[in-house]
Amino acid sequence: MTPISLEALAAEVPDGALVAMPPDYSLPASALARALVRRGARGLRLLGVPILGYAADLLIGAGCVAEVETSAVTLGEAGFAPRFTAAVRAGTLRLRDATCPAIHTMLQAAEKGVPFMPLRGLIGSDILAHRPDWKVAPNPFAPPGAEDPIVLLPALRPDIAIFHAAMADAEGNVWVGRRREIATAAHAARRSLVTVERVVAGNLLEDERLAPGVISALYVAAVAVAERGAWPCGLLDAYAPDGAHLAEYARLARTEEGFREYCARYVLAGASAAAAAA
Amino acid sequence: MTPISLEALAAEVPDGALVAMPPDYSLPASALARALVRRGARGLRLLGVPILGYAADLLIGAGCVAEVETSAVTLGEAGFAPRFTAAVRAGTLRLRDATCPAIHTMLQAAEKGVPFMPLRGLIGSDILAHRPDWKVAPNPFAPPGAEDPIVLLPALRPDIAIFHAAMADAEGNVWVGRRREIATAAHAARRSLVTVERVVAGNLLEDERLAPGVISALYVAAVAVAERGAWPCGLLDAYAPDGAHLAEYARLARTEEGFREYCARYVLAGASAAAAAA
Amino acid sequence: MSAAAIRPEERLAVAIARLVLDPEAPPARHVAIGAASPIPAAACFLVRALGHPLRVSLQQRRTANPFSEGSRELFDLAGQGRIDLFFLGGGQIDGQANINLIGTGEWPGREARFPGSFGSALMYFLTPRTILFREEHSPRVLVPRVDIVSAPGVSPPGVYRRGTAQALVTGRCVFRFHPERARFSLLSLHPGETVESVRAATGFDFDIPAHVPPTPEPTEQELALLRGPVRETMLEPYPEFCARVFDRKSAA
Amino acid sequence: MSAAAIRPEERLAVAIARLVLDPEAPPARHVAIGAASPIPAAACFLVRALGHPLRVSLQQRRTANPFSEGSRELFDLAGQGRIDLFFLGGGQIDGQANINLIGTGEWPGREARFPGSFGSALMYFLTPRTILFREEHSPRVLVPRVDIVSAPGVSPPGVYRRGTAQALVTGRCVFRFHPERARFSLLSLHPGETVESVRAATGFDFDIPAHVPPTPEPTEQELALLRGPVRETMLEPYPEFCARVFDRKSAA
Repeated sequence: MTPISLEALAAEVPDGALVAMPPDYSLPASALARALVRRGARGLRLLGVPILGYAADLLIGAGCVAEVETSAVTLGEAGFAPRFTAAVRAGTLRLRDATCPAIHTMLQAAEKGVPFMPLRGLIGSDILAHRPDWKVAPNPFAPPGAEDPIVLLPALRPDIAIFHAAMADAEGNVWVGRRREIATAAHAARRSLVTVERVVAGNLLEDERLAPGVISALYVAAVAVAERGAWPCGLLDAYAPDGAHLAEYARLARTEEGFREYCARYVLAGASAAAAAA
Repeated sequence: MTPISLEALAAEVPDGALVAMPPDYSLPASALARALVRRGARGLRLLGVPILGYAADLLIGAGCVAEVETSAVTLGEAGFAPRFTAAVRAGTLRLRDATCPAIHTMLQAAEKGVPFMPLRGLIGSDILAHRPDWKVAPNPFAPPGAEDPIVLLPALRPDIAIFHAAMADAEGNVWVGRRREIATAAHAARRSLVTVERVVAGNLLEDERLAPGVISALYVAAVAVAERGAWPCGLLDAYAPDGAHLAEYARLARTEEGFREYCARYVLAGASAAAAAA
Repeated sequence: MSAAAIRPEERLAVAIARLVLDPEAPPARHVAIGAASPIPAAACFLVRALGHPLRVSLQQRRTANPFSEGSRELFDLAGQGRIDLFFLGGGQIDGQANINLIGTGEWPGREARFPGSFGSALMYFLTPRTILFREEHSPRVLVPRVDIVSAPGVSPPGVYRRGTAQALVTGRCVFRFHPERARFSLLSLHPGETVESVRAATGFDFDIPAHVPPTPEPTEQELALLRGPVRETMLEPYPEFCARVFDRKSAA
Repeated sequence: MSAAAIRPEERLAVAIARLVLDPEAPPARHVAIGAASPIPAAACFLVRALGHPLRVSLQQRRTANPFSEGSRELFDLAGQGRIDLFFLGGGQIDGQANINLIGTGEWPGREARFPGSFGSALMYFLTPRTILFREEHSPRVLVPRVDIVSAPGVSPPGVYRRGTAQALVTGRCVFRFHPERARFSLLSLHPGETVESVRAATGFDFDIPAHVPPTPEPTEQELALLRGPVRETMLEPYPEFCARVFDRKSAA
């Protein structure tokens, strides 16, 4: 599998797609999110696996997003996600609140190709009350006479999973380490678009030490190299988050004007650089 | 976590326990199975994850087993499992046939703490007809008017999972590499008893390269060192199966007498060695 | 440092540690703690430093975290019954121990939006014990009825639930929760607080025993442990907290 | 070696390769193959060597296997619709394409017990195409009705099923399967076989077209590929098969 450019990878995400993406502490596709802003993506439906952060807030602020399904949106230490918060208050975002294990469960159902899976908890929560697509049914394995209502969650198959991995190999296998929930998202999604720090020779699946952290090329539609592609978030043990930059983002993005300033400086500036490199 | 002796590990498996175990191509606890024969375990209920091989055939032949739940029992290249086959024909074994993905599903349900999970397929199979503990129900997410019956499988929580891992660390974490189904079995089981090739210093979970293949000490009740503990089966890339020995087992175990001869030579002989070492 | 005045965070950590060790509560062998909970983490590390066996799993560490199944392992562990104790907070918490992590005003937080529910709608049901913790103790946070229920404090009979809140710890006091009557009672008052000051700062109604003791002061031993081994353990996962509370920065 | 007579295994591999490439069948981009299936594996590697893009995943290799989720990934892939073609055999196979991997006589195989069903009861339903393969073609194996159904050949309307058998390849002939009438028809005869010899060796009834062609002989190109690049690819996963069929041993 030959890597394509970051801008070409962004072009593989059609407007309106249901896009699964990881939060800041996981394998965030920050560079790809900036490329999506540059390409002017519209109507994206974001799915947090299981929550969202910087990349989602950026896409929301740039007007790329119609809908968000997530268990939270947060910048972690840098505080609330300002563009998300503003959009919710303005009512300009369709928002489907979930709870982390529900998202894991819906993706695992899609991974297994079953139409639904049950989950404990949730009964009596307003999350459930606002999810007409979730059902409550009696547990069919409850002892006779017992009530035991349980929530049934439908399989959720994202159109695309995007994430930033530590490496890809020549076959298109990518290494995500212990972030197995991202492997599940890749399995559940129709296609995965992956940025990586670097491409290594050989086949990662033939190295027994590395294989457990691999997502097979079977699931990967395209790969682009994006060095420090998780920045300003961190990546596994490769680099730490850039807390100062995230704080700057959080401060600027408090207002529309500040957000535009941020984009001009850190997102759109990348366009000419990318064009020059292409 | 201080490793205990192999015989002490075998003593941790009570008679009558529901014991999940891997097949020959996975992480078979062959040395522990031999120790269980030596300790004269009785009434074990074996669960194949998702099938069984040499270790199970040995335990069946030695009279340690009351019941088997599995999707197959086979010695692979060495052919059918002779003591299992003989026990089924003699009717001395309670046997619950399953299909591989059903066992994975029942263990995943236990791993997630949900009472059941659905699975496609199976309808019209005699496997389903002989499983009164499995149910068929309409898919609650089917379009209105559609039939869409689907099988519901109950969570299956083994008392004990036994397997042979490549290494343990000082904390009791064990490394199983890409055999994630064994991680699931360990998560689903109440306790895991693990033999390992060796104990390494430090904490495997703090090494990002190795962590994806680790089962946390959270799930591990006890560890024993058993060098070449999978023998005569192979272990990952550490050593290949001993095909000649498996063929010898398959040949000898065709008869009761031959099986007794095998045990005298290869299983019970270990007792004096173990006693001498203790 | 040893002669320094007791900081409020130290007091809270000790108060939580005593709840963790409450002999009347179900046993706590394994506690999981979120990334944003340094005070509960300090409390649990203190319990360990006091010699009690307690496994402490910190979530969401980017590296060297205790999980190998990614972020779903925490919830699977809870499902398996392998997490005995969890901590939850809330943008709002009400007198029935309902928590709101979603927002105020109309759904889904048109007045003020919080980040979201995270895993609370599962964890609150499946963990035998939850300690609610929120430093801000004001009528804005402790409300008669949460605007939005992220996770309910109690559940009707027949709904599968392994536990409820054990207590609510705030910057002013400790409340004990009584699931059978879905009400809090005042357990102890932090220094400077009275029943009246707590009542004035609390939006919900709660029970007041005849005698409400002060929250016990940290002992010398507890303080020494907090400022010694606990601080060392906290340094890597919670560097900013350590810098602020313990005047101690990581060398890294 | 190139002048060597065509071996039966080579003939079968070529016959299967042509079924894989059948333009009337749903497209095969990804095929999964069990450990005990060297001839289907050779067929699929031949299809690749002929220049057709086909991903071939071999299960149950102890090392360097294509899966990173353990043995459940194969079934999950099938569930996701990412496996287009699978091979199944059977201790018994009947005229409705029911397969029996469990045993003969009373449940669960009191007369003769086979190893068991493996994943057949899922894979047969979720794979768009299954090629049934069994070298032994005798009334003992090809029966009017299997004693025990591991997986049914067809399913009633309303039961979720993505595909059925495409064909049954034996040591004597190739049958095509017609799911709409749940019957096999004779597609081609291997050298030395006649309609009558096949009928005599088959326990089930099947349709016989007016003209039954011989199974096409392997071409020079196919033989050269089988004995060249396919053999090299097969050497590591199927050493014993290569030694027997290709007179070639691994250096290891």
